Amino acid sequence: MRRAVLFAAMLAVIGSLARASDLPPDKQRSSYQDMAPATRAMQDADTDNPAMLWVLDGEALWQTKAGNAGRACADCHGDAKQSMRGTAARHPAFDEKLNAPVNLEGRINICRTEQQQTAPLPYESKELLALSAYVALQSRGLPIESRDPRLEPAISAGRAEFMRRQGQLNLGCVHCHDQRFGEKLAGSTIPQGHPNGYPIYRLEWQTLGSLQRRLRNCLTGMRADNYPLGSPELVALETYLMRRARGMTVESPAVRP
Amino acid sequence: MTLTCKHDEIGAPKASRRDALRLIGAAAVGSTFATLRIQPLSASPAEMRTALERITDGKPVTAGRVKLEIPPLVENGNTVPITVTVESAMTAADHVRAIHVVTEKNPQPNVISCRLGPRAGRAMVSTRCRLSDTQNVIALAEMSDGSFWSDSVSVIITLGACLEDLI
Amino acid sequence: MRLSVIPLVTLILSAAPTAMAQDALRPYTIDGDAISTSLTGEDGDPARGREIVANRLVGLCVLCHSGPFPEAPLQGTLAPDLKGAGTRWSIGQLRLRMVDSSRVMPDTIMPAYYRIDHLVRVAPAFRGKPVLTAAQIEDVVAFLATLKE
Amino acid sequence: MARALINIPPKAKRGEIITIRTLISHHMETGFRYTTTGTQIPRDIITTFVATYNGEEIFRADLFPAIAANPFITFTTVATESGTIALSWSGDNGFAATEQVQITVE
Repeated sequence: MRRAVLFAAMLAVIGSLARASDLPPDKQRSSYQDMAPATRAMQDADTDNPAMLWVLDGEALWQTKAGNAGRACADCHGDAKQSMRGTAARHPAFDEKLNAPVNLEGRINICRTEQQQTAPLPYESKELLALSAYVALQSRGLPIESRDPRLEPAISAGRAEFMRRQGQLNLGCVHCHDQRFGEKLAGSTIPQGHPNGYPIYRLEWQTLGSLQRRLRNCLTGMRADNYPLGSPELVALETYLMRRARGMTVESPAVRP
Repeated sequence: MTLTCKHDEIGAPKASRRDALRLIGAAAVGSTFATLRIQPLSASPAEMRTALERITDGKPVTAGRVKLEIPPLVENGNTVPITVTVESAMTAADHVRAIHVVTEKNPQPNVISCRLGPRAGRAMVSTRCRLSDTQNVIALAEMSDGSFWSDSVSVIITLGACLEDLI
Repeated sequence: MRLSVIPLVTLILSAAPTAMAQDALRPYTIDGDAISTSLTGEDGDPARGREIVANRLVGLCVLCHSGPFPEAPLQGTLAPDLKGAGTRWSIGQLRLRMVDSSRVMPDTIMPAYYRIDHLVRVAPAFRGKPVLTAAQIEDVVAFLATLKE
Repeated sequence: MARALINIPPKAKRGEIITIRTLISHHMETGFRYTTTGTQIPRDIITTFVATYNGEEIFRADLFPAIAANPFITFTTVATESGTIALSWSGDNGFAATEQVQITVE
């Protein structure tokens, strides 16, 4: 057992060394640091952050019994403040049954279908955003983790997606977010594109949204064929982004322009 | 500090999810009123003047005593923080009666009109507004003596470069 | 139901016709680092070209480039300033850089404005279409050639 | 379902100027927008916000479509006596929401 852990740790170290050329951890920068003072202020105070309206909904949903099982999240998990601490910081996480990584929204829906025995919540629905915001809040201030060696295939796939040119404009994520962050795309400062604040209250959207919604924005901008919400490609991209952001502080639910 | 929450039923018919997403897409073209490019509609500076005259009833407005705080370069016109403060003793005899905010190019010039009085202690209001374009924003204060004072700020709106697809 | 906002807006905002999928690209010949002959056989209109360049939803140029066209606010800093482009490059050189800048700079992030092959996962609304039509490219080239200083 | 976030200090000294911060969930549909098929989306906004302190009105605001979704309003009042500060929002399509917060003034 101890040897297995050691081996896993070695794999993780090798993995991180192999990717040292991508975005070195000492260059990591949360887009919070590039936001206008007024936008930061909106994130800094919970009573100013509109995302907290969804957190309140999520907190209520956590206690609400649902499905044929008649169970609430709290019936299995108890107080989210303890049980969900760090959960969002290590998702997407590897799911043994599916033999694939599952993001936070996917994890919530697995609980819904298997434990509560009810229908999964649609992506970007108020309920799913509310629950993911509430769960993600419990990781606020914690460092992003990406250690599970079983995630490596998804990380590689996500990395390939990040690097490859696509769409009519023939751009890769890498061109803006690894190579040109800090520059201006029209009037906007290009961020490094980290997943450390999701779900985010985006001023442009005037609502809360998931990382996958944001990824789809970029793909649309590149005039690329979009991946459906919840698709394995987007989960792989999320898994890579979490590896790329490892060690960064979770800000969820963050405010972004 | 208290943090309260409550449920209330909205009597409004809910827009279908598809409609909602269409809106999102439309909004993401650059600003809240982006679809106005398709159906052109925006207030002109003349309409703003009319809106101001309606508020002041034609009384003169003097620049001063009012401070309108808006970041000069706004990251997104859909949610723009604004704060208006007015120099006033806020006593029964001398106070601010109302604070108004109007814009030059939004489809409708009015943003907010607040009524306050000596019980406010200080003449200060903050909110978040939508600005359809780079433009002037004017804050207007009506004093208890019937005089009007104002401040004006020119705001540059950054437009999102990446558009959002519809689902 | 997967309507995209972009083609709609592009259609509405662009005065010039949008390339249709059935239009095959017009053939052109590359001489060195230039395309010396007009793609349409005619000279472009610099005034129309200026409108395309300044319109962030049509030409896209100002997303990355800055330049001496103050009517386009909030210009990008990802690519060289277009000021003096007409002095630095000949019309033929500008034309090739618009048509497919990767011919002269393989690692460029500038999209090929008149190429439909060797692209991956293009959104259905844009599939088989160049970013700009031949006529639009000639207009842009004619405008860029006027940027002498 | 509308949710509100309200920030009022639970205790204040008599005569102290306190800041009241409010945030309520509402999409604030402007009425100026159209769907991609050209249908106008009807206006659905909060039009009025009223604050009372032990029944007496202390602040009122008329909101227009230019107020961003999930309206945020901050204002001040003098803490005069212990009691209830009530905040209410009303608007199109019969929208109505009320919140009450107790304050102790010493």
